[in-house]
Amino acid sequence: MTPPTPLVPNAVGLTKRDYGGRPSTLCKGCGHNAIANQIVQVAYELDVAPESIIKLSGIGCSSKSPAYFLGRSHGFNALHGRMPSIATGALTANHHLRTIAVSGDGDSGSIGLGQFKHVVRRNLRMVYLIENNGVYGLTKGQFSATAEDGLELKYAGTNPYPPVDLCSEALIGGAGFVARGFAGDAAQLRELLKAALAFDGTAVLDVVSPCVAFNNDDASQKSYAYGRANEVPLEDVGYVPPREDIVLDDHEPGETRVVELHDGSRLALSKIEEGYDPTDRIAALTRLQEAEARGELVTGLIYYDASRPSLAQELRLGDTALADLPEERLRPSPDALNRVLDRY
Amino acid sequence: MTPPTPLVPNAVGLTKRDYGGRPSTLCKGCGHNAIANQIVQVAYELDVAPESIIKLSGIGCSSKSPAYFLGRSHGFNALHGRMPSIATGALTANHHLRTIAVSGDGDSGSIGLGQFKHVVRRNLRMVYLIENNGVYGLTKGQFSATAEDGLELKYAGTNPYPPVDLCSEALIGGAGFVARGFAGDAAQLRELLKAALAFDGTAVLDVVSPCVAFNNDDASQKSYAYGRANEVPLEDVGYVPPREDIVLDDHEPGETRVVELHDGSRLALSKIEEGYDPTDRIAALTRLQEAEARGELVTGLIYYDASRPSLAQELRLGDTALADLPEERLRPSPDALNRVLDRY
Amino acid sequence: MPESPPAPHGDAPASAARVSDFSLVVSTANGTGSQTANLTLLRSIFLMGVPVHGKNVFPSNIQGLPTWFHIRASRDGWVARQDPELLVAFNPATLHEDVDSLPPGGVVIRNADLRGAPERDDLVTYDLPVKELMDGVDAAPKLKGYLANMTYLGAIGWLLGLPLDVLETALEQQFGGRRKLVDANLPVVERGWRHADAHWTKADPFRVERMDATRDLMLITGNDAAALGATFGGATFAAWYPITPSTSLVDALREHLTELRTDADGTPTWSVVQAEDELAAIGMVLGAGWAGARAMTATSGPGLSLMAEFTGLGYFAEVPAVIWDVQRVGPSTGLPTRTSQGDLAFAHGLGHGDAKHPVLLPATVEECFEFGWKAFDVAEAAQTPVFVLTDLDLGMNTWMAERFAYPDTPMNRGKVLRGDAIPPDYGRYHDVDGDGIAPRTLPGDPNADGAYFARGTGHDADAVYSERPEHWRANTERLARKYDTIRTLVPRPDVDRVDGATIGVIAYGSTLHAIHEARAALAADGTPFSLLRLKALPIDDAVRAFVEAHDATVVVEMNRDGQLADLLRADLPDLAPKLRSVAHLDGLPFSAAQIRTWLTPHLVPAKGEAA
Amino acid sequence: MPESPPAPHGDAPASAARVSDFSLVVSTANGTGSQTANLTLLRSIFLMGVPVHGKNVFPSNIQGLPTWFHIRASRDGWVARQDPELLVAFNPATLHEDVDSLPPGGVVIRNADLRGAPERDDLVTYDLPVKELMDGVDAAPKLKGYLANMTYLGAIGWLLGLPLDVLETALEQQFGGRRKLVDANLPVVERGWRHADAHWTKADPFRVERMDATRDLMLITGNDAAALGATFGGATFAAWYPITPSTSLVDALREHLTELRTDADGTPTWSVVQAEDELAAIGMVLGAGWAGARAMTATSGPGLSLMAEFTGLGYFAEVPAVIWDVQRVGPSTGLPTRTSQGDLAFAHGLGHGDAKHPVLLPATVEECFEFGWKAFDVAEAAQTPVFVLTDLDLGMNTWMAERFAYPDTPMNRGKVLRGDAIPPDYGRYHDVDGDGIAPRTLPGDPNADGAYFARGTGHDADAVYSERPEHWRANTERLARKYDTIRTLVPRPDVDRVDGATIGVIAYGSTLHAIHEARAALAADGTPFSLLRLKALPIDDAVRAFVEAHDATVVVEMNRDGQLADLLRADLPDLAPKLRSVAHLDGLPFSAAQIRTWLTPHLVPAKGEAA
Ligand SMILES: Cc1ncc(C[n+]2csc(CCOP(=O)(O)OP(=O)(O)O)c2C)c(N)n1
Ligand SMILES: Cc1ncc(C[n+]2csc(CCOP(=O)(O)OP(=O)(O)O)c2C)c(N)n1
Ligand code: SF4
Ligand code: SF4
Ligand SMILES: [Mg+2]
Ligand SMILES: [Mg+2]
Repeated sequence: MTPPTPLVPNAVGLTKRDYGGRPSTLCKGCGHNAIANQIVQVAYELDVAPESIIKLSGIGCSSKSPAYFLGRSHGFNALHGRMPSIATGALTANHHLRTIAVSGDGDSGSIGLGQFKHVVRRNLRMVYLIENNGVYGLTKGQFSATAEDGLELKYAGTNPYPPVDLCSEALIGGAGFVARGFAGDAAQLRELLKAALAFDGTAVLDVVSPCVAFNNDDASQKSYAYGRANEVPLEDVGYVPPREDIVLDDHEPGETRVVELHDGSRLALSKIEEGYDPTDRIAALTRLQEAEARGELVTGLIYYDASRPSLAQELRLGDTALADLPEERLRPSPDALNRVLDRY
Repeated sequence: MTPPTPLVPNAVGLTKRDYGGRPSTLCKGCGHNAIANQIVQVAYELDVAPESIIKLSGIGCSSKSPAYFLGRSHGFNALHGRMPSIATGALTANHHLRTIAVSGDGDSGSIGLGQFKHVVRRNLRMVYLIENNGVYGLTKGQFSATAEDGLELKYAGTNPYPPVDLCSEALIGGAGFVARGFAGDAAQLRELLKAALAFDGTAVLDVVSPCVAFNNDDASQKSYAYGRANEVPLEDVGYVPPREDIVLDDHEPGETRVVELHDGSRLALSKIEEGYDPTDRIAALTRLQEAEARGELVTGLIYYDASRPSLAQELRLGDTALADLPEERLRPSPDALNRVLDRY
Repeated sequence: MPESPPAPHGDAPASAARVSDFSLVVSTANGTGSQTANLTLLRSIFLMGVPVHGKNVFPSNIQGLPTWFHIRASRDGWVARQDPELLVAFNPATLHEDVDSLPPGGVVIRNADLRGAPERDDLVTYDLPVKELMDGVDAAPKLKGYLANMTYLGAIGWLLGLPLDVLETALEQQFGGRRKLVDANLPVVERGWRHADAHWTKADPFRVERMDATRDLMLITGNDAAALGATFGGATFAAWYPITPSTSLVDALREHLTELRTDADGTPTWSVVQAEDELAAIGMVLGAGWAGARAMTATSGPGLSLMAEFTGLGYFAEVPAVIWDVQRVGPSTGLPTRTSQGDLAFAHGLGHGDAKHPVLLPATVEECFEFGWKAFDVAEAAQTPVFVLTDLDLGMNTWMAERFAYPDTPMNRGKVLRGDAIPPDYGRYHDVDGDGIAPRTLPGDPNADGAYFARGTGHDADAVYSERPEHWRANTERLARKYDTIRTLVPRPDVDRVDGATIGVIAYGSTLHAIHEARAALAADGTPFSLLRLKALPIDDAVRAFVEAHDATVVVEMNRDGQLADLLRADLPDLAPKLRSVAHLDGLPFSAAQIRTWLTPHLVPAKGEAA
Repeated sequence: MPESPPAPHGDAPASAARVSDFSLVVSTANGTGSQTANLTLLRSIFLMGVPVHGKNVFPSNIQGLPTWFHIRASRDGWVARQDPELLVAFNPATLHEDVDSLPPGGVVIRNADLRGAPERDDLVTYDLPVKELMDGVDAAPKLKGYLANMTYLGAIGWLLGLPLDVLETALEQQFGGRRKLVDANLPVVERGWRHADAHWTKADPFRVERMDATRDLMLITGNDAAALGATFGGATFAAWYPITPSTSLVDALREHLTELRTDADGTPTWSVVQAEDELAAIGMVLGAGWAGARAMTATSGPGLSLMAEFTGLGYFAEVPAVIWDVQRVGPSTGLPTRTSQGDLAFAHGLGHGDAKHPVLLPATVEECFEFGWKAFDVAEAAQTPVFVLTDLDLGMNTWMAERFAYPDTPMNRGKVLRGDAIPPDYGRYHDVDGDGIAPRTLPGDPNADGAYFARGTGHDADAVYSERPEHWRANTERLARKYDTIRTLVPRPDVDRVDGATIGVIAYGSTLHAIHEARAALAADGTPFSLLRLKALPIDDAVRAFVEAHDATVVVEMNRDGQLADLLRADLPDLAPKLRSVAHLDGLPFSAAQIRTWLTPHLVPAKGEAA
């Protein structure tokens, strides 16, 4: 099946433009924009009815991005780190809604780690997409919990703590769908997004999405030391130089590809090989741990298990969404009241 | 070395009674009491100076227990789920203090999961002891996040979610000391406590500690269904029948022992075999996952790695605790002020 | 089968008889299961047609600490806390102070197995040999401790003149009709009764006599009533985190929903989710409210604090939500099992920035029911979080109540546009009616014209992010307008003016009961006052009129700082000099005697009478 | 090396000359790095001895959205926001509205590469061909966008009469003396300057002339001043979570601590921990405060909301802590990059139950420094969390300041007992002095007699858990006593009474500057008023005396609901009718013109003058 061309209406009669949102206010070259574009593309290709989808997010540059896709879908830009609870309520009130939730590594790994873990545990049906850049973009470049141990950034200094690996966290936490993508690998990202949207439970999609504003400049990477007393780079924090999008060219499953980021640092992405069995939980965990030990990031569908019931199933939600119940079904009868009161 | 007898002063001149606290107000037979007793014993045996230790806790029956040991030590009974942050501040202000922190499974696994994970990540030097009973004891028996999937309790109903395994969480989170004990296995618990106290980092000690009040009664276990409309047991929620302490007799490393709890339910504890290598992270993780799949709980020292610097080392704290710095070292001189102001 | 009940004694000293008018306390330890006996006693008095009320003063612990159950029987219908005159002394730890605290002429029913009660000549003491009585009881050993409480139930029944068949009926009701349970307990009750009958000589004036003052009344807790009200309010979603004293509200909600809102095929038309903490609980409620469900949570002080950020979001993104705060004593963890009205100001202004929330203030279990459904109407009509502030006393204690009135208005779902009704130029925050409340749309609506991105950030009338000063001002001024609209949506105060009274009292919530009682006594003493009972914030003009109409108005409340008094002074600055504050908090419900003491200095004889 | 600077033009129309008295705005997009140019311009005017102030009005985003930098030069020393008359138009997105907003006679310096500015005859327009000017610049391509800002710096320097050597000195100061950086930027500045000199004809009245009004003054932001103050207050521990506009306070704190509080061997005598969120940040601060360190955090609205539960614990367990709230616009996420005074009431009463916290209210950068150290003294003396409420305007903008005065009192570490001074019968909450503040001990003290278990639950004077009503009351009444003691510990208000003025104004914080300016003008118009500037809550008697002394007192503040007015009405109920509220909030700092408009209806001519 070949995907439709953008200006041609898809099966629900919408062109690709109908899946767009407001103009992005993120930095040029920010990985988050690339991801938003792929969401638009995937929604268009999948013939998604915009009104059947909701967009949710926390707070951060990443969490702004739902404003920039699916403008015909409802959405809720919630609080920092607390999107999962909004999701839980919204999707229990209306379990027919499909959800694309966008969060950041600070949003889900730092302030929101608890809610992230608990929503995974409940297996709420949603695509839980983390746009992971290792920093707090919107507050100007502090380390988030996913930053590597020992990473040096010109503004934030040296990160003393080991990174929170959100894929391992999801796995240990009981997620049935755990995948990692890279903002620059559009083809893989689309595949993962499609699979995630089809999953009946929490589909965790950790997407490495470089921040172009708050990574080091290559020239200054090693020379920077914290504080006014030392050298400062030519550009100040208020200047974001023009950047190109990072685009990863096709690489084969099983291959490891090293990407050079804007700051000259390198990222080793190892694409999961064909024939990898994503249904073996312990193997998946081992694979993540081993890659971490080698300083690599595994990309692809890392774990898949559709056997756990979703929260809506656990709660035995019926055909009519709770939010759509009419008054007759919401307010019991006067008789019912009398029957109950007779007991007191 | 044979331990001193309780009434004989130890090396710091204290008898065992000097390590006691106020009378316990927990239920008779509660596992938390057994753990408190072992803390008293260990502190006495280790010749701990009470003033060198602090006791910290969150909120819950478990978190009350520091009132019942080491009455000559300072302590802070903090907020529900937020003890780790109090610990981080206190032990940065005075990094010479040693810490026994007591939490519950609700305290650390539900509301406090985020703080738990983050303190482990920072590797703050403390014994982080979780008195794990799978329920919220103090609020009368709801499931906590560590309750098994499918567990039925007469008051709380059936638990629909998979358990949070705090040992796996600690391991994935970067803890260098991960152990599990059982409140009824005093000998093992003492060994683990001693090792934990000696560890220079966050020593996570997950101790299974049955709640005698809010587990099922064997007679009613299967018959109970939620709600007034159905059968209710003879005793109401306000009645806690007298219980005996559960004591596990000696079992050999490598053995699996099944303990019958007050409610007639069974717990399979497999004690880690001699010769197990606790320094292999991936093996430890695999071991935990496999045991979980078999419905067993591994006890013993599961993982040990002393190589990560503690938070105090990361922060390069000096000889004098921050809290003990005299005014001369706290307030820079008038000259220093002038020098700085000259720059503006 | 129990034998036919023996007749109660009939030889109380007639002279000083205290008929159906006394206060009694049962002193036990927590975890001993005395609650069933206590509630059965309460229910027995109720079955005698005598107005009665019970207050459980219990510790924040599960087993072993002192707990006191107060029962007040009052032929006049007063239900406020009153210092007890009769004591059932079953707790060795508090035996001394319990006995010491009795007034002369008081009565002790003592577990004879306890040692060392103080000797007081001015009390009447009855001994109950509990161990001995339990010796012959045929029950599992671990249940004996629990059953032992039935001995005092029987004995005090004898003492007060409660017929055994009344005790039996009460037991049956207490056990929801399950005869097996009655059969296990009743023999022990009878043992107590018979022991008293055989060994005691009635030497005190306290007794119950049949009346007809409780016909058609119920016995129910405020939390249960609130849950039932919410159920009839169409609650479809609740998220919560356990915390005393709000837990039983959600427990009851689940029960009522299970019974009343399950489809024939077993499908629930509701969900209750136990969240991982209160931040998540209120987040879930807002998510559900945004999606169109009637959503609620219940919490208490610490949980309220944790809900601050999300409540501010609810205010600003304009999402309906109902938050029950069953108040306990704060600040901080405070006294989790004691009552207070300490959260009023904090809840009202919860969240940073200029946030103001409606607060409903039920005073009775009837109002817990009523506000249980009304709160949803206010929340959806105003599209905003609504607090209902009750307290441990009202929420967890057992009160007499009229049968609850079925909701007299259909649900007010507020301004919701659906499908074709959504105009092509729809914008979320367009104040089309000028009342500050803009029509909303719901996610999942097939008409995509209604789509908008809800947010806590500054926005224009189309919900689009905006930092423009004029957008901020327009939006917050509309919110202020909405706040004025809310004044007309919330329950109006109850005003009871007294001719000749120059002093007014304003109060709210569960203190009402002590105030009513004190008021009757003070009026009888020639110092009447008018009473305005506030049922909600924000206030309406009735409050202004009330304060204007009196020389001085005293605001009575159960917190340290006089929070309502402060709020009223801010709202009615021109009248502030006329507002006085009476504020106290120690964890115990007010008694009428306390109210009298506190109010007396403020009162003046009614006009026209001599000073 | 730059050539010797050319002389500035000298041919401005002398008639309407506006010498060293104008407002200018630079309109750019975020992320273009214009901040350096703007601050250098500000500094140049300062170096000319002319009073100057800059306000950055920036978006909550990193790149591409509009940002406006306001610079006001005022020979009279006024620093409040003023509608700009000169515009540097570098942002195509806002070109239209920027130009439209200028008053007649205004000036536009326009990036000539931008298309389609509205034509207005009543403005003077100068074109700057930026692309052309940058063509010959030798710099890495990615730096060119940044350097382009230097062109307008040079050109406007020419226009205002700022000599090139002054610009150079300013650049050098801006770059902290790093010549390499100056050398990279200066040539571009010169290009701008020379272009203007060659192609422009001065046709507007605005210029800067040397004065001597800034000698010995500094330029500094409030956040930096606060951080420096905290450093001299002996801050040893800070925990925080990034949030605008408080982040730069902690950044500066780390810098100052690194420089001033590192031992010779490189060991820091401090720690700053980035927490995982604000709940953890305040928890860490309380942990450190309990252990005896001077501990602080800085946050803004959403973080404040998240600190509610822990602040209540700090109040009740009596733990010193300093919390800077650099206010932004709320409710909710609101406008993260705009200024407000909206958190006053919420911070003051943060936490459920009856909690009340001292709040310090700096109005100037000097006070940010002063309260930076004093806040610790108050917190440790009173053993309680202390808020310092500043705002984005004060915190992030660049202000002139007198050199900060070294602390004039030794540190007040409060009542701390150590070692042998701890009596054997020590109890944590024994109010030995009657001021409500009990001596504390610190963990790690070798004398175990001082050990206690701190808690947020009810406790007796020995910190032992207690549910007894009398313990609760004794403890909370002591806390109320302590609150009265705190009135004497916090900074007193500044009172400036004017003879003949019957109207008083009460204000606090950064609105002071606009009020001062408006006040001078209003006094000149014959409507003077007295001014009380509140520096802290709780208030002391000076406020009462001030309100009593005037016929009416207007409370001016930057929030929607008039929060201080409400607090004062509650605190001074008998005077409430005399208190009026002027409250506005739209995210922008007040201008003197706004204050005049708002105050005028309240003012009356000074006594003795004709009405
Ligand atoms: C409670 C709260 N604390 C702090 C902030 C400030 N804040 C806004 S975004 C952000 C970090 C976002 O980081 P991340 O989630 O990684 O998103 P990114 O910007 O990197 O995409 C922070 C700390 C906030 N909005 N709310
Ligand atoms: C913020 C907050 N929410 C809820 C509570 C009520 N609460 C007290 S203890 C507790 C649960 C304790 O469970 P756990 O940590 O497992 O301890 P246990 O009693 O089982 O030992 C809860 C929910 C509280 N004190 N604070
Ligand atoms: S600051 Fe970083 S994360 Fe934010 S928009 Fe720019 S590049 Fe993206
Ligand atoms: S309720 Fe459970 S956890 Fe609490 S003290 Fe009793 S047995 Fe222990
Ligand atoms: Mg990020
Ligand atoms: Mg537990």
